[in-house]
Amino acid sequence: MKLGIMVNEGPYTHQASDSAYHFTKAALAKGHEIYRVFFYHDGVQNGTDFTTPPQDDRNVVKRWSELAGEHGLDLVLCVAAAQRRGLVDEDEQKRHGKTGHNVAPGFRISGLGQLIEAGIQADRLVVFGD
Amino acid sequence: MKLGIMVNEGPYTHQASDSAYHFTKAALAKGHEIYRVFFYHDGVQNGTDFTTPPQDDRNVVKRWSELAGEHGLDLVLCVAAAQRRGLVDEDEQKRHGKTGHNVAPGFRISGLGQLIEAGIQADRLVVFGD
Amino acid sequence: MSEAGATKKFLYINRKAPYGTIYAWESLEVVLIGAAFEQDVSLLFMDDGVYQLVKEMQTKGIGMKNFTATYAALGDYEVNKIYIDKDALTERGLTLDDLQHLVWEDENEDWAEKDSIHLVGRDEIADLLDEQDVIFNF
Amino acid sequence: MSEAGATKKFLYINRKAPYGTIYAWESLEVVLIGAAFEQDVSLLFMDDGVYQLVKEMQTKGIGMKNFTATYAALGDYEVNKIYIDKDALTERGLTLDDLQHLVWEDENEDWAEKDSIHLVGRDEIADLLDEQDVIFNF
Amino acid sequence: MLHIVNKSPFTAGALQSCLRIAKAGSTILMIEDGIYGALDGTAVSGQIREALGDITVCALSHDLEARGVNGKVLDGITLVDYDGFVELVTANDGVQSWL
Amino acid sequence: MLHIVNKSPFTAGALQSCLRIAKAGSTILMIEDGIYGALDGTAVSGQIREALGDITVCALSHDLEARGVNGKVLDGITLVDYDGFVELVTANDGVQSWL
Repeated sequence: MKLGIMVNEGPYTHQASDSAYHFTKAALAKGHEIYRVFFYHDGVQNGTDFTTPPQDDRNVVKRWSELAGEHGLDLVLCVAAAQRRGLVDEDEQKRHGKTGHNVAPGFRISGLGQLIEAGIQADRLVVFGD
Repeated sequence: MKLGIMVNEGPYTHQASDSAYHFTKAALAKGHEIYRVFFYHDGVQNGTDFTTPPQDDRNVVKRWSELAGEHGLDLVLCVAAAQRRGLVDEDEQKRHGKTGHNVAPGFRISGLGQLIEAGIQADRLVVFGD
Repeated sequence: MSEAGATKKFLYINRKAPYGTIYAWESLEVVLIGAAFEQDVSLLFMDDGVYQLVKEMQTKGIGMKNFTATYAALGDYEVNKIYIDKDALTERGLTLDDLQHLVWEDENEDWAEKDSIHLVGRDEIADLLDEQDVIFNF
Repeated sequence: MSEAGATKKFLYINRKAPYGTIYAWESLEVVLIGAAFEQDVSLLFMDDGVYQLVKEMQTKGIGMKNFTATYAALGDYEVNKIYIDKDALTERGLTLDDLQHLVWEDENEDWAEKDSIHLVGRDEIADLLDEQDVIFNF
Repeated sequence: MLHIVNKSPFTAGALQSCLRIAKAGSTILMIEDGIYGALDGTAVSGQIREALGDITVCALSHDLEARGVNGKVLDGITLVDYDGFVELVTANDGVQSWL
Repeated sequence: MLHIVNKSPFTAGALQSCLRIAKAGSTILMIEDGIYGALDGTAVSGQIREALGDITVCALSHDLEARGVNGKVLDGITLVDYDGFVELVTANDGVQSWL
């Protein structure tokens, strides 16, 4: 079955991203297709590669990046939410003259249409949030 | 009177940072001293200068930076919370090999001891959060 | 609705108050973008979500943008099925008169103006959820 | 307590469950750092905060670090006034037996082991809040 | 003591927790979504009206106006602006935020 | 239809909103802090026990274990792991998260 995932909270503060990750991993292991993981609201913070969490804790961002690498997942950060919250890719870095870019490997910034499309294309949409 | 402020949520998602800002501004206008504003949990996101909010909306980060500039406010981002959530100053950029740094003017990264100190030194501590 | 291809029934459920958190506003942004995709769209306001439609908000004092005028434009986007939990209103001491009057123009009836808002109870809400293909939660 | 200079009465109030949000863990980090400042520290667990002290948590399945062993170390940091809302326990079907047994050693009584936990009702909680200089909310 | 409540009483337990603990003579300030607790004709109005005998209840006017409900405030509740918020903090010995 | 509840019933209204709307034959899955709604001997246990007549109630075992309360689950509640969570999503026609 084709599944869409929506993640509405950032890493660490709420468990939403953890739950979404474990759900996604289990779905992939069972042979389901993950059409897209869409990160909205504070969820876009899951895509920042500026995090350096303690060694004895999970690395939420890296874990998503690795899962994307292994399974070719499409991890999309909402552009409007990203602009409000400080997620910047190389294009945005140039346009706004920032000192760097902080979108982690496997994530891309795109529009809300990608969420609607996930709703249309996937057989189920599962929303994780607060 | 000497006031300490604690901000526990990031910009835009919760009103906590807005309320803290308006409270701080009003307190300064009344002649009170703001000993320190300490940003904890997702509150550290208030210090990212990677945000580019829409023109017709307030710029939460810039507003704090400007208030700090005008009044010499001490805006402190908790280092442990910042590491989990992707706030990086120039030192951390070098240490961790990031592409840039995203701590806005007027903010500095420091330890939780700064919060305890605010509790000790200030006459009142006001906590804004979710 | 879409001329070609299957449309899906999309329901946006709003259960949070405006301004205290951004969910109300960012939900509306999804609805506006989604309108271009010509699906069969409904909005449901439950719990504190009913506060989103209260009229005459003055946000100057809190320094935030008042986004609620946008609800009145939904009819122009063919988003005209707006359901409101009547028990949530009652619990909050509100009536329909406290809310914005949202309308749309029916092109099949010579652009007659019709109400977009429908008050619903628990059974109707349960049926509404049941018949959806996709539910977005805010 | 501090030998020189005035100490302040610090109260950390914990009202949230562990793991669903990070507040419990990041609150504990403040308490640990704060212990070095030799203030007069108390902790109060109210509402869902009482869940933080439940014993035998196994976090492997959710892939998170189990931080709750740290509560047992608080006594060594001279954090030994730990108040628990007894009505919150009752509402949740919990008793003291469900919680970690937190103790400290009293150097004034030949290092006798004493209970750190005190069950309190609403009036005692109201008094506890009243006598504080600083309250941290998590 | 000043108690600050920033959550709607219809979706969070913060106001109930606060009312249970607030002593006679203390002050409750409702801000952000907490101001919904200050309104007349709701499921919690009776409880607030009762509390008003012992406790001073204030609500932040800016938050009421933003939500379009400033005309519905219960009699006996004091409206304050951000200046008034600051005054409440300095006038009371302690501050407790019911997050 | 699958209803997902991720909030504690003691501090948020999500479980109550869900129980009000969930139809006979539907399934409720409690995850994260929502699992506190699955426990015996609490102020909401009676309500859940009653709902169990018409509704299938599941709770995520990993979240119960993490919180040390896996031994306190009400009779009649089904424990599922992340695999079971996926199965519930695919087996039900729709998914509603009571955020």
